[in-house]
Amino acid sequence: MGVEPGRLHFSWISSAESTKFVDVATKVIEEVRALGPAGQLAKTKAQVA
Amino acid sequence: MRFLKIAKDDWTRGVEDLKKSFRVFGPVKEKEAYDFRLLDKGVLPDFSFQNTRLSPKSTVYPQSEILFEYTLDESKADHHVHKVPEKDYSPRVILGIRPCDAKAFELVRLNFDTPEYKDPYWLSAYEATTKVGLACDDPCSTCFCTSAGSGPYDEAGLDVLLADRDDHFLAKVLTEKGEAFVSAAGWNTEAPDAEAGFEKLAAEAEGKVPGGVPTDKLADKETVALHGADFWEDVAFSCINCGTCTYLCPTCWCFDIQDEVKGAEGVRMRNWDSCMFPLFTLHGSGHNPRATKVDRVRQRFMHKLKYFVDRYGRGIQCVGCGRCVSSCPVNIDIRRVARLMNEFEPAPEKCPA
Amino acid sequence: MSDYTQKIRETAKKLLSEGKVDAVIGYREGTLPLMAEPCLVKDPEKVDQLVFNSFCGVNLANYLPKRKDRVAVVAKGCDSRNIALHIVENQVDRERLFVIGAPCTRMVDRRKVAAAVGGREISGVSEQDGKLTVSGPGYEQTVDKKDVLQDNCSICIHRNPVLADEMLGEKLPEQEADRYADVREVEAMSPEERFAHFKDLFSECIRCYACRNACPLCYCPTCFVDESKPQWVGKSIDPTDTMTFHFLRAFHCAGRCTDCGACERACPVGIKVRQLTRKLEKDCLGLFDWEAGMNPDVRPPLDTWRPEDPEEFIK
Amino acid sequence: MENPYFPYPVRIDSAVIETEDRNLKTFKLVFVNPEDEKKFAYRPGQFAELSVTGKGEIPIGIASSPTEPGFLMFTVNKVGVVSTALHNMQEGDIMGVRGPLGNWYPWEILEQGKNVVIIGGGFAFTTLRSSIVYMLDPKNREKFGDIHVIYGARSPGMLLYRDELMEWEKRDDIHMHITVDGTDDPDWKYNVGFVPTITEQKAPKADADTYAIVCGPPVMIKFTQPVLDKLGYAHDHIIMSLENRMKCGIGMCGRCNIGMEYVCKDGPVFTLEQLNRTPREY
Repeated sequence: MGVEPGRLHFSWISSAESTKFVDVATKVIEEVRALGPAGQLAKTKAQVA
Repeated sequence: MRFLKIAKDDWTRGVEDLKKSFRVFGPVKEKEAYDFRLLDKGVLPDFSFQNTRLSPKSTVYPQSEILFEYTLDESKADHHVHKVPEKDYSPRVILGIRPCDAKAFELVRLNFDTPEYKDPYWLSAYEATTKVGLACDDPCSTCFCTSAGSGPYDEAGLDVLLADRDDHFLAKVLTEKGEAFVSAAGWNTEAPDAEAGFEKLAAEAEGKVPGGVPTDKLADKETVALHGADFWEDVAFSCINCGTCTYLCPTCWCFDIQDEVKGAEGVRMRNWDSCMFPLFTLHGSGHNPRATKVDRVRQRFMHKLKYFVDRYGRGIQCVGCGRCVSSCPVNIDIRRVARLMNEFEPAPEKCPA
Repeated sequence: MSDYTQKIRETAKKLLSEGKVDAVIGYREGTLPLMAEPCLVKDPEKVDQLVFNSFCGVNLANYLPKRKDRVAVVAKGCDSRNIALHIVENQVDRERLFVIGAPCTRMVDRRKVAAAVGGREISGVSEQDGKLTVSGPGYEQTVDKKDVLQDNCSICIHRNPVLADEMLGEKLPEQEADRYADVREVEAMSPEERFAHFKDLFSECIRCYACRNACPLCYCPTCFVDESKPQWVGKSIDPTDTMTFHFLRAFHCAGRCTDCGACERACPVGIKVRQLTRKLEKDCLGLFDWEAGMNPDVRPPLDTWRPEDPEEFIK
Repeated sequence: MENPYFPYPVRIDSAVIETEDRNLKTFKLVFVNPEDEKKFAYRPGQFAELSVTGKGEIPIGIASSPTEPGFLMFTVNKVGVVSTALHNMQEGDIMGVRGPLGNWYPWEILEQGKNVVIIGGGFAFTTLRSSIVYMLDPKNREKFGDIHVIYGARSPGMLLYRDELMEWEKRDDIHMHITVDGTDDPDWKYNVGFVPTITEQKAPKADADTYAIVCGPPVMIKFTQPVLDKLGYAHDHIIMSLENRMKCGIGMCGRCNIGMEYVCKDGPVFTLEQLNRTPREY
């Protein structure tokens, strides 16, 4: 689709692994923040007449 | 009304001059097909088409159009109040519109310009538009304009009619808008003897249009009986309920209204809609008065060939352009359905024994 | 081909007059050259409208879900695979379905024929020995059928029905084909190039939903684009909304698409929508060794889980 | 050019839950710009598009009467995106009203001393309330003959405008026949039974000067019509108000048609005689 690398992340996290969830979520958020606002498939005002 | 001759080598210059005072729309070939586009500087309309894939209705009536803008930000004084965005209704010209498509605007106008209400978006765009027709000397096998109250040299809805004569165009200037158009283009070579030529060409072209789509008896049919005719199930079976026929049709005008909000800023817009879609008529309660495919297919044909006929007394809501015939993915053919409807006779009522 | 037509009529007449089925779904002669229209025949006296030729590209599996009656259906290889999927997904009852299998001689793309004759009007067409003779005002031209096949047919490797109650002919030899040349080209692009490529690909979409509605897989009672609570996708022709529709629709077909070509065939503006579905098909083949609809008893990979499923993408 | 899509800004003056299932709420709306009220001159039977900015519009019958100046009243059932959003709005919030739209009950005829039988069911009582208030107005009452009202709901708690119904019960210039499908309230002193049954028992016999206005869910209409036939009502004396999905409200967007008529513009009020001549796509 052409989604920028780094915006999609998969991990196995068990419901018992709360600290891992926090770590992964924090890491993904930091990485995505570093990429800045998404330029693709992010809708602004409808581009129509 | 007067006739002009426009030499092809003067055509290019004229079209460029037009762009100084008009937004010029014309057919261009993109990828595989012809469609109407706003022509940039230096781009000429490409007249080597039979007809465009999509009708030119979007030049006046865009598929998606913003009606209002508003803000939901309560710190602003005019929050939640609808405002019409600035629209460009400066003069525009559709160059090379086929006569059938031009006539279609006249039929659609009956919907948007009524004694009670005027649609300001459609009407402003329509009034800003000069329609310069390109007569049709080479009709498609799916054309049936002459059966649908139009024709390859029909002047209805046109301001100028052009006939392509190899090294020049003959132009028939029909209206004041047409006069303004030719003068903006600087075309002024009179061709007073062109009238007879036009008539001859028109007769020749009309002879080439496949005929035989009868519509003469539709007005006499009884609506409820025709609605209950037994052929609808067979007509509708193959339909997949896509919107191709309605979106390609120059005379289909139905639309949906939607709000879209991004952050605190929103728009109310309208989008083309289609009677083929179940959502078109679905009630909030879940009830759907046209719940089945048969209902919806019947609605499309009944609207075009019966309801419209009865409501306006202006013939059928179809100009015979043939787009729905040639683009239907499953080959549902309005010509066949028109024949079925026109020939329909209700079964005689059985006597109670 | 004409012997298929003859056999379809005979079978339909037999099934209807013996009361084995209530209706037969097949094709009838189109009103246009190069077209055939799906039709439903209930009366054994009316089976003579049924035909089979190179223009029967519509996938008749699309007409089966939600039917309550017993029907017979003419099925090419791809149609039969979609029927198998319908059976797996509980959309049709095998017991009430009679499949008339047609080893497929490949379908013709009418746009390619039109291009082959230089866009001239086509008023008639006949086919013989792998050639189409096309005629129109003032011309007659013969084209090789193999040059004007539907894109999916020219790379088809499963032309023979995977299930049938009666076959219209002997199984035909399958071909080897490189199915994914264009997909690999797209894969090789950088993300930016790929996004630009798709943006251009879908730029002409008019949201008519012909691709969705022609697809036998798209039988959801309410499609995600029609949901209002919540509204997932905008309704306008805004490029983001249009692309969202196409991407999500393709994903819904992952592991289910048989590449029957119905979507592309139906598109009124000629968008190559199969680029998306074939990428997913390629991945399903590579990751799960899976081809959709080959067996009515096996569930597709995306609605099953096995410990050995590949998971390299999970970090 | 007037823009028929432009909603007049209004402020929510009050929002009151109307029924025990809490799905119906009655809104009183006041125009933000007082001059808009003059432009919004309406007659009982008409409807308006309620516009929730950011969500969309819904067509709703006007429940107030032109004899009640200063506000507009609408009772809204919570079913979709817009009505749900509207239910969540607060007094003082700004929204929009577009209209008045559609035609009205045939007051030109009814005001010539005709007897009027109002038959309503469930939450389709909104424009009927408007009509009753209008007819009972001291300036108007003498223009009408006898007025009967047969109004039913599933249970006492589902009746709309209960306080007003009780007030009307006390009057002697209107015959009220309130009914519920069933109730376990031992103090319920009105009718129990479906609307068609009560109609058969209470409605006056037909004559040339008596008109029935029927408004309710499809099932009620389906079973009331044979009763009216039995009572001898001519089909041009049976007046119905239809609902269909609508967007524009002005006969342009194309979806609400029954045959050649648009419910939004040529209706919503039709006589049964007119409906007999159209496909029943409602």
